[in-house]
Amino acid sequence: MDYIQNASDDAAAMLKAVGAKSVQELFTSIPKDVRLGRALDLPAGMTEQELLAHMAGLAARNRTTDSHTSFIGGGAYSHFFPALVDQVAGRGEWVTSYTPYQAEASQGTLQSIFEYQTLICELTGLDVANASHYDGSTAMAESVAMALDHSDRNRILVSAAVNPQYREVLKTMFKQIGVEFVELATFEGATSTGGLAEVAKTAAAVVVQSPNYFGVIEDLAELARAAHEGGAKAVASVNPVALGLLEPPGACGMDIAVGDAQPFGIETSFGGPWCGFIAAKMELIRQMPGRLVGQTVDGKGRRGFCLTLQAREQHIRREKASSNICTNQALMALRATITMSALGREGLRRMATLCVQRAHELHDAVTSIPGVSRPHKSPFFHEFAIQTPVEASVLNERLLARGFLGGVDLEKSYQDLPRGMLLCATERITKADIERFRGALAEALREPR
Amino acid sequence: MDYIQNASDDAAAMLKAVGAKSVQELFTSIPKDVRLGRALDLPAGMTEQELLAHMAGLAARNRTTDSHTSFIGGGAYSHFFPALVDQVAGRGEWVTSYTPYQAEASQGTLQSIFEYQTLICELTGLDVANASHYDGSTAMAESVAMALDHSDRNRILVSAAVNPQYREVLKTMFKQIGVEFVELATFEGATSTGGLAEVAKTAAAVVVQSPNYFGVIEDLAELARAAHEGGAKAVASVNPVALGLLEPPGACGMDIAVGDAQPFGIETSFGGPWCGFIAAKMELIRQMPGRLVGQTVDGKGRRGFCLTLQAREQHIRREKASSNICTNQALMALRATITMSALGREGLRRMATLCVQRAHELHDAVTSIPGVSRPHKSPFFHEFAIQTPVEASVLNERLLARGFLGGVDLEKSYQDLPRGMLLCATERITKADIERFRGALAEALREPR
Amino acid sequence: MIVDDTALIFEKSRHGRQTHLLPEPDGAPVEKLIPKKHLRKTPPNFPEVAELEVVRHYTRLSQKAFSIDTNFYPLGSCTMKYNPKINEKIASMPGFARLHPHQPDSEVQGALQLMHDLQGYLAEISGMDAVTLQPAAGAQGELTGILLIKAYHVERGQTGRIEVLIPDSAHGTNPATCTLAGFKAVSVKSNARGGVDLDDLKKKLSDKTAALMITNPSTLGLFEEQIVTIAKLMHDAGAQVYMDGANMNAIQGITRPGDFGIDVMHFNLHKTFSTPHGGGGPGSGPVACKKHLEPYLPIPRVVKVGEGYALGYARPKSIGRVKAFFGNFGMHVRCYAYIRTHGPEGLRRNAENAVLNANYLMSLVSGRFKIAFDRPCMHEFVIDGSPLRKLGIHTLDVAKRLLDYGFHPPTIYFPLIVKDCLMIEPTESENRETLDQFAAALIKILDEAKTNPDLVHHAPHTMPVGRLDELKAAREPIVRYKPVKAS
Amino acid sequence: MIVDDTALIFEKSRHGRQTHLLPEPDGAPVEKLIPKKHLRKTPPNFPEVAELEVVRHYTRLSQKAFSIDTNFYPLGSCTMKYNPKINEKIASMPGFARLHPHQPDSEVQGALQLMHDLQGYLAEISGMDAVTLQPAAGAQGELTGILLIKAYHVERGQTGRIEVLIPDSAHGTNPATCTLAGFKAVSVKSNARGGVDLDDLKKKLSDKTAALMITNPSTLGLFEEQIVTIAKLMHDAGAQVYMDGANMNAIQGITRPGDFGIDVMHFNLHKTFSTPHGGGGPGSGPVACKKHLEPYLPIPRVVKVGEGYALGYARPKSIGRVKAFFGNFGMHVRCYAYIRTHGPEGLRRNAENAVLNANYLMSLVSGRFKIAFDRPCMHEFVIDGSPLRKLGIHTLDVAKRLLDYGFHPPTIYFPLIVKDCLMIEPTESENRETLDQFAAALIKILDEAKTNPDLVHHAPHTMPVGRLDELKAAREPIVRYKPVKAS
Ligand SMILES: Cc1ncc(COP(=O)(O)O)c(C=O)c1O
Ligand SMILES: Cc1ncc(COP(=O)(O)O)c(C=O)c1O
Repeated sequence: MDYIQNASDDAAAMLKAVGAKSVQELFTSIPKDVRLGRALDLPAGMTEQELLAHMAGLAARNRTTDSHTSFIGGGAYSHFFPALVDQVAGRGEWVTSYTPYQAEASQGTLQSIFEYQTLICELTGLDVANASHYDGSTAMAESVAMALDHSDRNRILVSAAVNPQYREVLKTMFKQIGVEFVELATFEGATSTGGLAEVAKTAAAVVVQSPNYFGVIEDLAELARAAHEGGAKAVASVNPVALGLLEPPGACGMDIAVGDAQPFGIETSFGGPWCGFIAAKMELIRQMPGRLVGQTVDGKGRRGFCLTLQAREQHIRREKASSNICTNQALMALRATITMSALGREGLRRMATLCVQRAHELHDAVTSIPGVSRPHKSPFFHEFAIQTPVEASVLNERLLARGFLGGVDLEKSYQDLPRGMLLCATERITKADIERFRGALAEALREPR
Repeated sequence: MDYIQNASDDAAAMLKAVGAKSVQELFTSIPKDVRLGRALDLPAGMTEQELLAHMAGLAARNRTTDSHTSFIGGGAYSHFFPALVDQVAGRGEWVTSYTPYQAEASQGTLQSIFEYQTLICELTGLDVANASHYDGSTAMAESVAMALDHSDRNRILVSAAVNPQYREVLKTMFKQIGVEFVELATFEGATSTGGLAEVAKTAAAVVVQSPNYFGVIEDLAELARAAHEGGAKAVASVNPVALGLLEPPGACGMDIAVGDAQPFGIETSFGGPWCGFIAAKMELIRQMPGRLVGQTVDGKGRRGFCLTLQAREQHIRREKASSNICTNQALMALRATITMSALGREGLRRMATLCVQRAHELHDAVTSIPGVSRPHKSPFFHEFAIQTPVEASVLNERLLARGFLGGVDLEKSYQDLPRGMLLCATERITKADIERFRGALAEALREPR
Repeated sequence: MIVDDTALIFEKSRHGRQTHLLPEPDGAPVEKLIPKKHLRKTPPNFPEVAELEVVRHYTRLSQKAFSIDTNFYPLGSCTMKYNPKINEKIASMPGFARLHPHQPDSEVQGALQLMHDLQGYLAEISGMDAVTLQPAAGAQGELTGILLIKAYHVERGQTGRIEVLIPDSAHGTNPATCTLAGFKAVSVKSNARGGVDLDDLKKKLSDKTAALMITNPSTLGLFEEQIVTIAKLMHDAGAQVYMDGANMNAIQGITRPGDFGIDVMHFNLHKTFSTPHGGGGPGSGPVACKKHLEPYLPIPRVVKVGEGYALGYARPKSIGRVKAFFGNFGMHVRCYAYIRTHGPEGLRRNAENAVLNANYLMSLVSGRFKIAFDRPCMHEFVIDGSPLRKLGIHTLDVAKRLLDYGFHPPTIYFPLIVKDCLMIEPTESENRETLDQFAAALIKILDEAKTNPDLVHHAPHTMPVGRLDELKAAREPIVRYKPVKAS
Repeated sequence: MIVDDTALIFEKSRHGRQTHLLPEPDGAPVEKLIPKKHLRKTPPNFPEVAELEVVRHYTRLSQKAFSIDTNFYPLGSCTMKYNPKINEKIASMPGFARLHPHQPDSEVQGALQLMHDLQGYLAEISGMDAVTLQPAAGAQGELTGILLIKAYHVERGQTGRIEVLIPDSAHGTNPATCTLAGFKAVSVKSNARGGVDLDDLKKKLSDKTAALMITNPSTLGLFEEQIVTIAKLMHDAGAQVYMDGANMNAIQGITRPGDFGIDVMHFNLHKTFSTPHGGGGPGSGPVACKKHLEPYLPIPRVVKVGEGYALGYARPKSIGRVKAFFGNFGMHVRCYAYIRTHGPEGLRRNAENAVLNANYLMSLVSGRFKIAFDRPCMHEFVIDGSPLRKLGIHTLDVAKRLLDYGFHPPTIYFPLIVKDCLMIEPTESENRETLDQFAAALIKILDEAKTNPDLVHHAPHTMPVGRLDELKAAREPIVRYKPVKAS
């Protein structure tokens, strides 16, 4: 099947106009011996009715955060978002347009990006945020590139409590240009600041995360102070919902804040598409990667918006560019923008507050079970680590049978947390869910091998 | 909770401008002794998150034509429709506009209604169709009113094979203005035409349905001929999908065709909202109830559309109106229009053909089971009656347990069809479904009391 | 004009173009299954277009509409309030949308409970004893209510009561309804305050009177102050009082029809309870009545049976079905969700803010426009447009010029008893700035009438078409597309 | 201007206005759970607006956009083909949208099978042996591919190979990618026929060459006729050949990169396989490579384990993750659905009709515009805009004037090697009438340049704003809204 409009008599008339007897004649520039000459070995095409049945079959073989109560976090969070987001962001004009190159014809897209940039600056307490990046991990890589751009040092200090997958991405992106990564240790789940200023003297940047991978709220002000004392840039990866309640990285002195706007109106969708964000102090605007929307005026003095400082981007600087991003996560940034506007000041407060309350109630409930303890004492936002007598992988299977999606297996990334598990609670979790989970976890722990 | 925009300081400023100290002052025209003076006894309001959970709970307590394979017809049909219908007809401009009174500002709505009227005329082979009516049953009542309007006779002949609920609606609408309804008998499931011309002499209209309630294809040409010979109008209630293959009522000589466009892109939705249609010969245009869109031009000769012949309608003729309809089923007519356009000539052929094929395969499969027989010999479209040794209500329960929604209980409306059941198959049914159903039905019939 | 933006879907059709929605039929040829004489000679002239053409065609058409989602839409008597998106999501859940009406009660308990509870909520809001959800819109609700009254009188041998009194400000559906029910509509004058003229009412009230059909608050946007007296008058004369509930938005939670003498009324769910107007429908017109009329209500209605719910048919005196199945269930779902969202406090605040918004907007324009009844209004107010003629413009011109300012015009030329009227209903959904801007536009148009009358006369200027020749459309009705070659 | 249609959501904010989405928090006060020093002093300045304001704001903003659903969008090198609505419905199914990436393999077998089978389909379409779905867009796909090549050379001690040859017609992401990977981009000239200048290639080819990055078909819309020779040249010199697969729409089912000497390539699913461009993203850039580069592919990749599927991590030589988790899964779902819809025949017909449409449109305008390379094109063609200057207009004016005719302009001023160019890619989705109308508009603009140059110079005239002062935006960057009182 296909979506081609022209039928046979259109094709005949067009071939005639082009002066070709058949469409194959238009492919003569392709050397004969590399022509495929056979049909691609793919399953036969399907009509919409057949496709829908087939896809529903695949979907039905997955457990979801709808079919089961989920306490899984670790970088992707199941949050509530209003019904208007799907219906407004799903309009054809948003979904099927492309980058707003022609500003006059894209004021809607450009204004929505300008509003997104403003919301990210408000959350992070910083001065400039770009239009969007692939996700939090690649946004962190770009922040490291910005710091390296600004320094002659070739070492980066990264807290062990930064998301392990983010740290893997940093290694992939920079090992071949000889950048050295040094891990900062943690104490009670928080990055230890002792001696940091000293070692920061050798680094282009100090990279931390708050709340960090263990859900712990870091002392960003102290970490930024120590980094700057050593002459390094301070970068923090943050959770946008937590910034509804926590002191923002900008106010703590951070130079760059990165993260993922996924919690605002974007489905977890098995890992993507999400919405990486990057915010920085104004002095770093020329190093900001990706697209940036600026305000200006037209001939009659009417306010308008356009892509600005494009000289930073790859299509202008080509081999001198410090980032190669072109297509970004625009539609996801729009969903986050509409969700943040719909939540508004009061809704953000409620969401962040409910997360903190449910998570701490969850903590108290699970740690009341003998054998279950939290290995860290530091304050946490909506996520915390526990250790139990049973490996997380085994425990999660037993919990699945009881209608729960358990937590993140910590042991795989942190050998010093054997049988460790990360539990997260958002505003989607009710007190009844927590009560049921306590019973199920206790049962699951008692289940014989 | 509510969706009120103005907050307290807006209200204060507005009260000041209006010169009232409190909003209660604006209700002084309501006599004190009839003021409610207490809160309404309703459950407390809910936020969107709480509402969604509550409604999902209600929805989960219903079996659906998605969760179970359904062979239920009897006036409501589960058909396939493309994904684009929900996404395009769900746009805010379509959903939240009202009747296109200001033509210049509603060319989109008006043009879509003009296209709907055209599609209904093409299907029925008649000259004029209105913008939409509530459903098939009330459209049939309006057609009877049109016939009575055109005749001094006060009797209406209605086939016993017309949808029983439609016939009930006719009695409710016309018994108090002294209209007499006479039932036309059926033979082998089809309306018998013997002596019809004679009895039609006493009637203002002969009302039949094809395919009729037993799924039988009536001889509309003969029925129309007999009606006209008796000087009565001929009215046929028709299924729009069947008209993809069957000779249309207009070509058979019918004066008026009515029915429901529900099969085209409209959910069964437990009985509504659907989309009644009425089409008639041009000579009856002035008697056509409800809204009607006509083509015209603007000052520069550009084509445009507007509501026309409004003098027929209630807001002009008031007590002289023959119909009181104001709000109709516009958004459902739009869904039908988009679905018919998306199916197009080839899609309509395939849908109608698949219905006929699947239904006849279903017929052969079920009648191969001992004790299951079809009481009628006449040709059918996609629905047919069967009789089995077990009452339909009992049988349906047994089939439910096996993942099927069985068929319509005929005995309730037709005493002469004890343990009768109506089975329908549309293009949503696969050959595998039919095979599974055969096994399930055979088992269900053997199940002990 | 390179791209003809007004082409019909039929004019975009080209032989052989198609979508690929359904598989090629793989069963026996149709000719083998259905006798040839029943088969169509020529297929219906459906368009042959690909999927992008369908999507682009109906997406661009939608952009030519004014809607609540895009514009302030103060259409009097229509209550164009915000239609919550959560209700659309809920109504499209398979657990509601994919129910077949012939499924037995046991399989649809969630739907039946929803209908049962909604019947209760509407009874409580209206102060009535029983409710039917079956009528598909307000007009059908009116007919249902009037048929209840007819059955009530007939059962008591009162077959002589063949007249229904209807205030002259009533909506056209009211008199039309009476005619359909076999009654004679008798118009009753309104007095200077915009209420019912009691003397005229008494004059027309007789033993032939079956009922009074009153709209309260009225289409003049005023609560009938004499309602208690009027109801008593009617009841004393053996007549019933029907209320057109189109304007319930103004009094929900403040006062209840059942408490001020009404025997039976209809709701418009697509007005008071925000179910979307959808370009002209669907709506829903449930009817609520007092105990004495309950026996006549249409069948079926949902009843509680032990812990479960069932469709109740055992009602010998019922007037029967007014519509197949149980009404516009999809609108019952949206209305139920709306009421559960608001609760008692939210509904009352809707009334208060709808009335406050209307009075505030009235105060902004009363300096430059003639307010028909110069006293606090309910949810809407009416402007007497006759003075506009002195400025050389008509109410229609003001309406068309408002389009250029991005506002959908108010209702015009209804109610009939106010000359050249504009009926303005802002609803509680709008904010103060929008009301200020709308008032500023109305006033600007008055100034434009002086400085640049043509601008107003030939408005709208920013729409896809100019003013249309509606006379031509009526004289030479073209009500379907015909392929050029075929005509 | 009564209604300021450009107001930001922040400028519509009023103290105390709000939506009602989440319940009032009912747990312990936050101060009890988190030390005060971590808590924010002032909340972020989020807007305070009600739900109708949010819906109306972002609905009206959407109407100010050109999109495939509303306009012909021939943006060269972007393949703006129809984005099927069924793919949006499928991607939003809870069974795909509500999956958490940390769920164990056993709970997401449907998702893993989809990814596994999609890896296979893309390998078959490209003629390659292995595929990663992890890169989030074409640019990240390029970086992934180049890092594979780097790892390949490093493992063979070829650390001296630090140069990557890139034809001067390549997209900006190609050279940028090389820099990020620590390579030096070396530009290679194009010849008169628009292909690679073999002599210049040979001149620049050395043992320092790690790879050639070639786009085939090129951004000039031409298939590289010498591709086999070039690939042999590169391989003989110990270098690898990377292909930018942005233009696969022209050759899918016709020829395969794996068959004409390519070692590794990226796809743009949002181009060739219709996943929506979404105002600038999200996209997806899977990378396909030959056997010898497979060991270096990012982890994890989906592997078949018996009857089931798993995320495979056991790849010691892998370059590691280029992105958290597994790529833009939502785009994998849409692409999988698109390929299963088309099957082998549909994909080939897409290529044939994309090429036919491009050649037909080229034939309509070749009389009045200078075609950069006057021979049959693939899926797009490039116009040399320099002659326009003689008419006193620039390529930018033509682009802006097209907006007034309802067409989104083609890509302009890229590729750099054609002066003032317009790059036009109609795709297979458009019908003949649209191509005729677009050509007519282009030609009409040329006539207008003669009869009414100002009209063209100051276009667009029908957009919400006129031409914007982009210099001012760069010189005085305002990149966020600041409340007036606060600034
Ligand atoms: C006052 C009044 N009564 C009755 C009606 C008829 O209601 P419906 O349009 O739902 O049939 C309307 C409709 O606009 C109305 O405004
Ligand atoms: C030829 C070419 N290569 C690479 C890219 C970059 O792909 P993406 O935008 O998906 O990162 C593009 C994007 O437009 C392109 O046209």
